[in-house]
Amino acid sequence: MGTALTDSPWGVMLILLPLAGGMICFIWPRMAQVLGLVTVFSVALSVVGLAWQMLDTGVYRHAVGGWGAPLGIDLYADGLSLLMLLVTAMVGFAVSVYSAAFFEREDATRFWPLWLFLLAALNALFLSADIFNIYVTFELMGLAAVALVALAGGRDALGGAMRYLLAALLGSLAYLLGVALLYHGFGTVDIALLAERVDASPVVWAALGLMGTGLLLKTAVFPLHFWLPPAHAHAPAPVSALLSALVVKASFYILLRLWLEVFEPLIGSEGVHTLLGLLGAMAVLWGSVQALRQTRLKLLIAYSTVAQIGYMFLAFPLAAAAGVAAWNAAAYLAFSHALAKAAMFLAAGNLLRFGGHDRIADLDRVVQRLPLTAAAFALAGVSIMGLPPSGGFIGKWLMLEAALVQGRWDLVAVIILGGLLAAAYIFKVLGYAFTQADVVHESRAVPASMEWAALLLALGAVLLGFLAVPVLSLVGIGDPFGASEIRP
Amino acid sequence: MQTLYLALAVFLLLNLGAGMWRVLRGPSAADRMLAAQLFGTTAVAILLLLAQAHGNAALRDVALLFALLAAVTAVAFVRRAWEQGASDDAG
Amino acid sequence: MEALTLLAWMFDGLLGLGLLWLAWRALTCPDLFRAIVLFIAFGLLMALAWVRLDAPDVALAEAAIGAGLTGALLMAALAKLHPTETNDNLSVQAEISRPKGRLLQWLPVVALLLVSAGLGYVVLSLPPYVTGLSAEVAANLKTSGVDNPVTAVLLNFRGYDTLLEMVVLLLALLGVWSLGGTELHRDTAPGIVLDTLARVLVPLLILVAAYLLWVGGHAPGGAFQAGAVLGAAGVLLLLAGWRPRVGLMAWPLRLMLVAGPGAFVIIAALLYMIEGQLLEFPTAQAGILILVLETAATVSIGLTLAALFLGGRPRNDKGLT
Amino acid sequence: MMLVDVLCAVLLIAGAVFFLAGTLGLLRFPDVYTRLHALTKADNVGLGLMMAGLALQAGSWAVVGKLLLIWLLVLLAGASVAHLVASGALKRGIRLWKR
Amino acid sequence: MSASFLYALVGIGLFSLSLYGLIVHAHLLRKILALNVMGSSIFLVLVALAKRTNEAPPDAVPHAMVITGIVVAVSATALALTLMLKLTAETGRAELPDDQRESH
Repeated sequence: MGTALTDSPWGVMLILLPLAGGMICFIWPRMAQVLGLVTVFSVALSVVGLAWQMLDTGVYRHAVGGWGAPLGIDLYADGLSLLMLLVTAMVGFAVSVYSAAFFEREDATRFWPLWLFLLAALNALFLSADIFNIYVTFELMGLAAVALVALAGGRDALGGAMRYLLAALLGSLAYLLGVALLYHGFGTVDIALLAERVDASPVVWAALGLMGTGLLLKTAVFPLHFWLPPAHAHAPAPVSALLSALVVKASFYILLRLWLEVFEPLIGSEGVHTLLGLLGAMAVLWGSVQALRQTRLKLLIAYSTVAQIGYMFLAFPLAAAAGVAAWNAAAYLAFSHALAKAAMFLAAGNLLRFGGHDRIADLDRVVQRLPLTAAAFALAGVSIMGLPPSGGFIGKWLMLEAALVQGRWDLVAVIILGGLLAAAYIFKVLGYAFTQADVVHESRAVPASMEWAALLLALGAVLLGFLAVPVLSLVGIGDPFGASEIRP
Repeated sequence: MQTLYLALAVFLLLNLGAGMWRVLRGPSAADRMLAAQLFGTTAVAILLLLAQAHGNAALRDVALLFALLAAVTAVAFVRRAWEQGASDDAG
Repeated sequence: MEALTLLAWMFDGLLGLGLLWLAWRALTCPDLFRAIVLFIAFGLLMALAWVRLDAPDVALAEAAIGAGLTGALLMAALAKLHPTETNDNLSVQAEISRPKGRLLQWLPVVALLLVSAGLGYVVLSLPPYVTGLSAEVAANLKTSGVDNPVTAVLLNFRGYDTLLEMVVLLLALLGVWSLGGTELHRDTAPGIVLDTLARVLVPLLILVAAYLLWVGGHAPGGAFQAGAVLGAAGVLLLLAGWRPRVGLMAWPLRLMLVAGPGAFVIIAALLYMIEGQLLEFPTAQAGILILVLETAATVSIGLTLAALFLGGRPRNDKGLT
Repeated sequence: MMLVDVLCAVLLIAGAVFFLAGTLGLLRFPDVYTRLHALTKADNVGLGLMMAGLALQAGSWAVVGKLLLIWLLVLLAGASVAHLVASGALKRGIRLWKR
Repeated sequence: MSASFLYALVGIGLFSLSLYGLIVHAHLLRKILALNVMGSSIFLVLVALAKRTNEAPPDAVPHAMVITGIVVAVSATALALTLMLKLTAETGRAELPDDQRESH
């Protein structure tokens, strides 16, 4: 039993299964939905298998083609990659269940292959240890995500998709120029080998500038967030959930990985963290204020994503002294935000389906008429606001602690202010959900699976508040944040 | 001989640069397309000269591809960008 | 010898200036048709640059995709963008949105000049002579199954990249189809000249694709170049007014479109079971397996590119929409 | 050996002259039809002469064959495109240049 | 300095030019052209610097990367062009719609 679990090729299956599933869906569109659900379920099982294996044997490394770096491409997973894979599997599974009811026949045949390829791209990205291979997974992810946004049709979704495509391509190309410089400077594209070879030379600075800018653009950090609200708000609800929960985290994950390993010699310099921290703080405040000003629910949630991404960037200035604690906080925030935000978008999709609109002012007593969805939104909101006992609370508390220890009162203020603003925009929605609207709307039934998918994700985000110890020990596999800890 | 090949390649490149004027001036789309067609032929000649100069046979394959595909863009122009519009007078 | 180096420098210098000038004009000239023609000329010069840089494989890919297909794609898109444009110049004016004020107008220029200067300095700071990975590639070429180092990297050493990249191509088509494609052209009868041209060129293109596929094992060439040539053959057929039979448009077409990435996934999984590593080719069978993969990839790439040019999703109920 | 080199050089330079003539024609001729005429000169004769020159230096018959194939293809493409453009231009009513 | 650095510098110049074109132009076709030029500029840097092998044949790994990149670029271009056409059909203009506009 133990050997079957630990010997099976879980890591490889995470990539091959969704690729194969996507292709079969493409050949045999009539079976797309069943095949899609089966594939996503098996991917989720494979992640569990991989986690089991890694708890047993530590980090996962696989030399594709048997060549090994620098000639070949390596797959690599440590605790941080595993966390991202787990988040992807959890959100992916819930969204798949939701989508099975959400998409009608014609749209379903379009949705499933695209989503399975997106899943393959995410898994491949989280498993990659090769910066050029990461470029290819970025393009795979970007094209799939853009096509998914455009599924909604209409001028808003198409405009959002176009803006998103241009931003994603520009980000990838800036990243690729950085890859070119690093390869020609150090003769490899393997992250571990680069980490051994880099020094604080002009090439590395230029690569940081280019790759950093490209990744910040893809992560939609203020002021490069302009593409996110239209794309995330106008996509179909399950797609919005996938984009906000997973896709923006993917580029953040790569930024973190490169920061911790490749650009490690530059970490001593004060300017870059300060800049990243400043951008994060601006994002928290700007995103929250914008969210508060929105009159449409999905746009509000999209701006909330801009703000919550900002929180993760506060870890950069704090990590210099707090090290692991700050990174743990960022990882925890990424995890809980993924669950909570996916739940929120799915709930918004339910409300949209129910009332035919997502005008916040006309929510019209959904608490009574759609209680599960309203509960999902409220519970997700608890995590987004950072109230105990939720995953968001743990993440923000860890971040706050790191800031307090270092006496960074400016960041403390930003964290608290961001939480208050989040409370304001979430209570604004909940307030309208309790009150009666002036005009009565036609309402449409919402399938139970769509309500439960949102609720379970939201419950997950809250439950994370009790799981800090096991989750953080899982993240600790292979000591992904160790590099910064040994620094004085 | 090497020198002659390379000198002619430089000459053809200059020639190509001169032809660029027609692309910019037009006046009709056909004129621009014709100039592009001449570029294709010139590029074939340059590639063959370089193949001889570098002693690299693979470059003849590149020239072969140019010769084969030169028509595709031009046909795309004639069939798409051009036949689409109504029969209007030249500008 | 002296004259030779001087001429080589002249050629490279002229080519570099030409590239910069063409890109600048293509991005700033007021009408879009002109911009596209300039971009096609840019592709031609890029192919010459690849030749000068001893990258014949890249030159072949650029010649086939950059000069052939991208030009046709852009041309067709421009025509669909302005179907009512009756002006012979096709001078679709795209106004350059100039920000108000001198300062705002010059700010990006200055910023980009600084970026160029910085990046230029970085490039010049790189060591003048390095070997990169060429020693490793050369040392493992014998066991890779092919003799052309670029093919060895693409299909064997970094075959995983290629697998994902085949999926990117398929995904682009999925995206185009899920957008409902674009309106297809009602082409007029091709006329005898175009018909003859297509009849002569298409078989030749297919032959050349097969030649490039075969030669890729030991000389410049390979699946991508071959696939692109096949794609160009498809584009020419479509331009000549040929449309595939409706019956062929359903699953047989889809099957052939996924043949490349599908073969990759299947072989990757099988090799994992046999050899213990993803895509680890056993030395003895590497050559034949790579040829199988490349053949499937060529067919898929060619069909996908032609389908991307066609744009619309083929329907099997009402024929083509 | 010497003679072959000289002949090759003469052919190559003659070819280059035709290319120059083609470009000059493209620049100087008054309408699209006359410019077509100039262009096809460069295609057919200029490239043909260069091919002949290079064929003299070719090591094998295979190379000569490939050169011939390339030339024929350029001829075919040039002729077809010239025809398509000219008939297209006539159809669109671009007038012939008259002195 | 060798030809390798000359072409690499041309690549850097092209990168900046295309970035300018991408930012300044509103028309989507122009933005797509700019992205294509940008891709080519990066490929030029990759291949040019691979020739620093001093007479020996150049490094094949960047060549393979560029071939991968060219295929990715043509895929993205095809998708972008279709998206542009669809958007133009909806809005009547081949430009990005104004942000933040309330619909319905």
